[in-house]
Amino acid sequence: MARGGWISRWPVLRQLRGEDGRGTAARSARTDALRPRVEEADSVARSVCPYCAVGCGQLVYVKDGRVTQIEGDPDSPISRGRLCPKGSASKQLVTHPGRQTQVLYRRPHGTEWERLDLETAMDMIADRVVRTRRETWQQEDGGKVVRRTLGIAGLGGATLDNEENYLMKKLYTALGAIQVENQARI
Amino acid sequence: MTERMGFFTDTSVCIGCKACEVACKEWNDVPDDGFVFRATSYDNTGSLGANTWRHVAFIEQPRRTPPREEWTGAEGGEGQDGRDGREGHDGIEGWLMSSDVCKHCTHAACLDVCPTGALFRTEFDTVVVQADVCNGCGYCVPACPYGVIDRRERDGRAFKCTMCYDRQLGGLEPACAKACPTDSIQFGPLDELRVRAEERVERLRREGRPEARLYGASPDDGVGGDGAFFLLLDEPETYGLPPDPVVTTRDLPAMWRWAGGAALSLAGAVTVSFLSTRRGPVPSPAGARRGWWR
Amino acid sequence: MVPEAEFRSYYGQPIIKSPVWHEPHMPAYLYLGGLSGAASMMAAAARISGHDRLALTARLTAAAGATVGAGFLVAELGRPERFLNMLRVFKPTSPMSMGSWLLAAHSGLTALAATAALAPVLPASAATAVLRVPSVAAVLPVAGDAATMAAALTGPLMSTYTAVLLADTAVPVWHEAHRELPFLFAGSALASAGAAGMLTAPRAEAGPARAVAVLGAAVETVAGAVMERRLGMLGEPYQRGKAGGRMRTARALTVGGGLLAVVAGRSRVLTGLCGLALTAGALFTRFAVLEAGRASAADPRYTVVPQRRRLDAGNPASVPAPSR
Amino acid sequence: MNSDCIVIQGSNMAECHPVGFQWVVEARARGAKVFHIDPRFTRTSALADRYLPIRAGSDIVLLGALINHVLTNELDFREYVLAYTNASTIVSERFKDTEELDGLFSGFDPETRKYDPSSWSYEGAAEEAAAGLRGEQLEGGPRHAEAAGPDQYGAGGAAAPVRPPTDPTLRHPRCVYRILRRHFARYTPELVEELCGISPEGLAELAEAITVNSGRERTTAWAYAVGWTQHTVGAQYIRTASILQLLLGNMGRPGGGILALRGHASIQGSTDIPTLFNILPGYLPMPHAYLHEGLADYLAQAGADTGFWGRKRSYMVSLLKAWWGEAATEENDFCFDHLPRLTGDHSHYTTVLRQIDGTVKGYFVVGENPAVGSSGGKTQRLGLANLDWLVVRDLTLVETATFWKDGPELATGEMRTEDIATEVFFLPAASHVEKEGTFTNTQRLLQWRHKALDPPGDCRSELSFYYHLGKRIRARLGDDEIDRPIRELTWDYPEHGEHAEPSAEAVLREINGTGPDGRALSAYTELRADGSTRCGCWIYCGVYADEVNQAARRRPGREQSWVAPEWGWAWPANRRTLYNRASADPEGRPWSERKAYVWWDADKGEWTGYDEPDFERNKPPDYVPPEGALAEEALAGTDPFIMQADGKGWLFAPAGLADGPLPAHYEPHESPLRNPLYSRQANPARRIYHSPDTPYNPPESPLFPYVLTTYRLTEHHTAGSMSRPLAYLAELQPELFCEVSPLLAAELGLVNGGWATIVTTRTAIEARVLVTERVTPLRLGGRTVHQIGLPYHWGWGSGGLVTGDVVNDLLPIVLDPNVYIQEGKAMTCDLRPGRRPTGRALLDLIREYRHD
Repeated sequence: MARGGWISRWPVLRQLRGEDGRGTAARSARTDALRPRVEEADSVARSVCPYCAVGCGQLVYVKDGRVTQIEGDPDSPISRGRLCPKGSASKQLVTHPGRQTQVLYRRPHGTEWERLDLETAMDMIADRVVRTRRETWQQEDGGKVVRRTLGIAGLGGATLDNEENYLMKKLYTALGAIQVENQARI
Repeated sequence: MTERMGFFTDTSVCIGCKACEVACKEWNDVPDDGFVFRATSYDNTGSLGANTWRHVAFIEQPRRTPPREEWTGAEGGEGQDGRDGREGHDGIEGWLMSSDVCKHCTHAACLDVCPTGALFRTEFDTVVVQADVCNGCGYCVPACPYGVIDRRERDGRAFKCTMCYDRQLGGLEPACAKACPTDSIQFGPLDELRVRAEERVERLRREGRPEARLYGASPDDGVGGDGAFFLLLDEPETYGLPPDPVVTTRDLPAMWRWAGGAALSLAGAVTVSFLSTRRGPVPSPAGARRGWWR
Repeated sequence: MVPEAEFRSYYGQPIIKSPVWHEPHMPAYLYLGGLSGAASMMAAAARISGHDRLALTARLTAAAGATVGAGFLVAELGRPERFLNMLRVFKPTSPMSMGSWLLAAHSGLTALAATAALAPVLPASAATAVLRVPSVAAVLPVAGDAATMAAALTGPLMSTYTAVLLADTAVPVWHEAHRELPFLFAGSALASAGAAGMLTAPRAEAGPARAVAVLGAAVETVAGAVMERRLGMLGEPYQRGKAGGRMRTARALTVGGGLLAVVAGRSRVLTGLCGLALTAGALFTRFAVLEAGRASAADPRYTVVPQRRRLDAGNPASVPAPSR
Repeated sequence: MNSDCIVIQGSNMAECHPVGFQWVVEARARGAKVFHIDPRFTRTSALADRYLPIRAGSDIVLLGALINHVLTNELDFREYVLAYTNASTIVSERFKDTEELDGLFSGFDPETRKYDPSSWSYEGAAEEAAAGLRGEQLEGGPRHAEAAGPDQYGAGGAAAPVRPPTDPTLRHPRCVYRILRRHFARYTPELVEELCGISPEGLAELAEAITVNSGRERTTAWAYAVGWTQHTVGAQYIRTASILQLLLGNMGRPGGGILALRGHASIQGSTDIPTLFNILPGYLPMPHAYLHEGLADYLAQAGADTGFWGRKRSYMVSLLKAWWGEAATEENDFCFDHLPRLTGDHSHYTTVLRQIDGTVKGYFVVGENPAVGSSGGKTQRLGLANLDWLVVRDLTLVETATFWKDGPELATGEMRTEDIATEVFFLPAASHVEKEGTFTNTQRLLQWRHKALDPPGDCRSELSFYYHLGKRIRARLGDDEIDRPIRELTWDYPEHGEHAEPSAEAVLREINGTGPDGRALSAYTELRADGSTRCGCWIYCGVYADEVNQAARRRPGREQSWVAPEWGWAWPANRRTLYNRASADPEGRPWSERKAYVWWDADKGEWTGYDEPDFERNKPPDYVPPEGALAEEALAGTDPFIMQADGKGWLFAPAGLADGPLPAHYEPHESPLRNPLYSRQANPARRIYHSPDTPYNPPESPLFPYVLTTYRLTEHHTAGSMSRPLAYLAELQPELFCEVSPLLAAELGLVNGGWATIVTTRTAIEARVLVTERVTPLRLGGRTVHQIGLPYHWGWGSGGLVTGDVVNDLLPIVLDPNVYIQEGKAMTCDLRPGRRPTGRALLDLIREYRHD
């Protein structure tokens, strides 16, 4: 394939040299250099689709700290590399512009969101948990020891990891918060 | 040229999930096609175009009475309660889904008419647009007998399926075929696919689906056969496909002949006009300077 | 026209894509290309026959038509800055590629011819200095005449290749009309050029131009009529709706202009009217053809029914083995 | 995949589990017959051999008729039924059936509207208690099906006897087999036609297919999803299928079983390791204030002592040790008293009402969106608006976080932003590629996800959030008594990365459990009751065997048998098919070569096969338990259902269910029809709420003549926060629509592509109209019943590129008494052309429809 200056690449000349005007002669330098972008990935993580419960395998390609492609993992005996439309849209799920990356705070009766840094937010939440727990602590109910609070409740989605659910249940239970529920019920 | 690669889309196992549409867009960074509720069954992208390189068609077949034996759920009991419950309404006989795509014709009109060489035939015998070359003349758009390629508004260039040319260069199968959950979209050497398709169609017919037929598989058709062909369960036009497409450049020589004739006529007409009015008015002053051939 | 029942489609959606070309760009280019082509032919004939005033205006018309037409063509591109890519490949299978090379040659020739003709009367300025370099000044007239003669070869093709440009598509009413379209355009081009000649040349030399106009009008009218009859059902788009209206207007103007040309005689007013009518007629024809193309592409019936008939008649389309 | 016949009912598998559906397509290619039974002709129906339209909420009638067909024609797999089920077991004479009590079983208390199950027990047995895994494994269904156990069963007693009196001849009038025959006798083809709208021909074809494709040589599989669970009799739907599949001998065998197709990546995991009020990890019940004074008390009542559940003390003690470590000792009951106590129903909807009455002050909502995702959305939003503080963690600004800013109640004037005192924290979450951890899929398979990159900005994983929140809380504690459970909690995990992310593997290892030597355990049988072992979730014990993350195993499928045991890790003990002992005959031989799966190798003296045997590896088929044996020793070599007290598959459930030992057809809470079977219109034990904000549509109301069902589309996910912001998905289904039949459209003057308003007593919403023959008007008892379908993916926010009205706002809050799942699949509604009114006018419209 002709390289070098645009003159020598000029398809008309290449046609005169006998190349096909509808084939090789028409190729641009960019076309000649084309490769699948997954080849340039810095890393590939083996993951699992976050949508339904079939548990299809995913390959997550990362380049320069950005997800460049997510596609099916052919090794998975469950999905054999295939994905449904949602699974196929996973890259957009993690990169779409509508995704929030900042902590937001709405004060009581407030009409707008305010920015808040993560550490402050965490401290404020911890303060509220401790305060509410103390204020609503219930030692007994009808003479029976219950050692709990009905003042704090939690609702979890079913896209959380087992490890996450475990820490949640462990912490809530230790706090005495029993109104812990999950999408599984909904 | 290496082995010719192609798509075989077996619509008899398509579940209309549209994974092909999404996987294609994710890989090729194709923009969305707008958010329009079309009320055409579950199809909201309408047709192939610059922003939709895979398109899933949904055809709801009303039952024709008497129920055709071969169709799923059409026989016996269901036909019964179908009629009972629907008070004359025939109800649903079947729901066809089909993932359409560029046909990568053997004789590709878009490629033939492209004046810049932006469209070219790859070593896989597929037809691809080079976005860095296309100048948006728009000629390929009306040239395609399938209405596949289109010019993208604002961008100004023409786009269509590349059969993931870049992926093929890396030995990967196209995104749509890889994602397809039921293997309705199969990718591979065209010859193998054609054999597989023949077997599949035979089997379906044996199982009582006489309406099963291949579309675009024959090298003898008007485009010399499609690089992406289909197994359909109804007439092509019900899927929005031309029943007997032909590459427009087949008639190009004839066109040039007629155009040549017209050109000569034009020349003749002018000559005649001048001859007929040769004996014109008094010679103009310029008349003194006679033509050099005198 | 087949009954609805026979015809099936996907939610009535078109099967092929409508031409994306805009108005007025494309029709204007079709008109100007034709005008330029016929005009260059006229220029040559006039030059030969000694109608030098007519030759001059025809040269200028040809050059102007080619230049402005090219402008419209570039403006039509989705990426105008890439118009040079038109000369990237030489592609016999692409009328637009052929047309681009043709246009390049034709516009070059007509420009040279026009420059040569204008050189004597151009005001002296830095820009035109080169024309007064003795050596240049010496060969310019000859070169101009040579260019004119050469343009007489490119001209007729300029006027008719655009018909192939349209016909070489999947648009039913264009592709199926590939016999008559060239004559329709040729006639229309003659009429336009004749009209231009009548309007610009002095009465004394306008005779041939008038004849050209009359012949053109006749050819255009006849070709159009024949085309619509032969297309049968596919003729509908040329007769109905927006396109039909334009087609009828074009025909009226052309026929009227043609007749006027015959009787106009020495009347400046009538000649003027006639020239305008023919010009308008030629323009309307191009707009009508484009619109008819759009209409036929938008209705799947015009794509499906002929193909269906072909299949039902048992003779499906086929093509000779790969030309690659 | 190995099935010879697949019945998909209450599931739209092709649309909701497309990639899983590939196996159905393959089975079909191999000749399996596929049925789809659904109110709508869906993309699943399109690929099925046979589609049967059914009225939403009538499935028990159809399944009951199939059972009746099997029993009356004696088509059951008798050898299997006799050996592996409790068909021959004789039931207490105190048991009375619905057929005798007109829709009630014995033991119903009209006051509390609850059952006392004691009279359902086996002959000569004392009352049953709620065993952790009772029925669950069997049903493969919602893993919390025993959820309501502790507060449902009243004072429990000893477990079911391991060897209750039986009559192998099945002649005894009170043996389960006879009870079944009597009970289902009224479920006839005529009834099916009248209630389901399925013709006798359709039923006959189905019955023929499933019986022909069951037995030694063949197996039939049933697949269901929330089309079965979201009913006031949801658990009983699955029970009915279980009974049928047991009779046909399709449980524990390849290509058989009942597949629960679950909708979320780790919905299975979130019930195994529950964020549910009534259970602890591994389905151990949460202690109940009135039932469980101490650990001994708790263990005595927490279910059977025989079968593997008999090891419950070691499971519980190991959990307590995992949580409270050194602080947990024999003396202090291993900190059993650190556990808070239940006093009743603390489930989702009850909690919401507690928000409205002000009991609940603070609320964590993580990766969930109740403001649009739960039934009666308005109630949810009223609850949120009455909180002191709310923490929402998600990828986008979900409606639950923004209700105060743009909720529908603002438009109607029922709320004003300025009046809402709720303090809202929105914390952005890390996506599935920005954290590591395990999902448990619908087949109980744990798969480890490797982290691809760090989360952007303030985004963090829930793991990180709860870990660091816990640390902050511990830092704020005093030294008084009530803080002890947190103070003594084991809460130190290795941190890594700039965000001090806790190690998910360390947490998984804790879940797996460690032995006295501190090394990871490899099987739950290694758990000890003396506190020498620690285990965060006994059923997951083994996932970290040999100190290796077994869930991260990824040996390519093509390099393994079709069971693929080396891909991920399935609980329990990496067994892929539960109770697979049943795939061999009583002598331990495969029922047939074709269906060989797990069998007894006499030479080696162990069970072997393609899968991990779900049985003690060396217990021979002829093992007979000694008297008084406990736990698994009490089960014979022919008892496959090892979690059951008697090792049998329960055709009749002597305990474990809140609404009866057998399924009976009750109409949905909101139905256009009268229940012709009993004077009991709906499930007598169903859970109903009397809240002014969510009234109910009266049954048979002319105001609400149409059956409404809700569902998902392939192109979207739940309430849409993971799909509506994505251009590539939003464009595929851009607007909320309702599916109606041409007949109904013509009646009401609805135009395809136009607008319609759907009304219930809760609210009215608008949707575009999709007129389609796929929705079948049914002829029921001489009248035509129209069904209307609504996908529920839309909401006003979540950063959605497409938005729409909230379908769940239409739904009533009425629950299944076993699992507290709302009835979301069969309601009534009215339908009118045109868009809904806005603002006050909307409230006026609803007032017209409210019957009070």
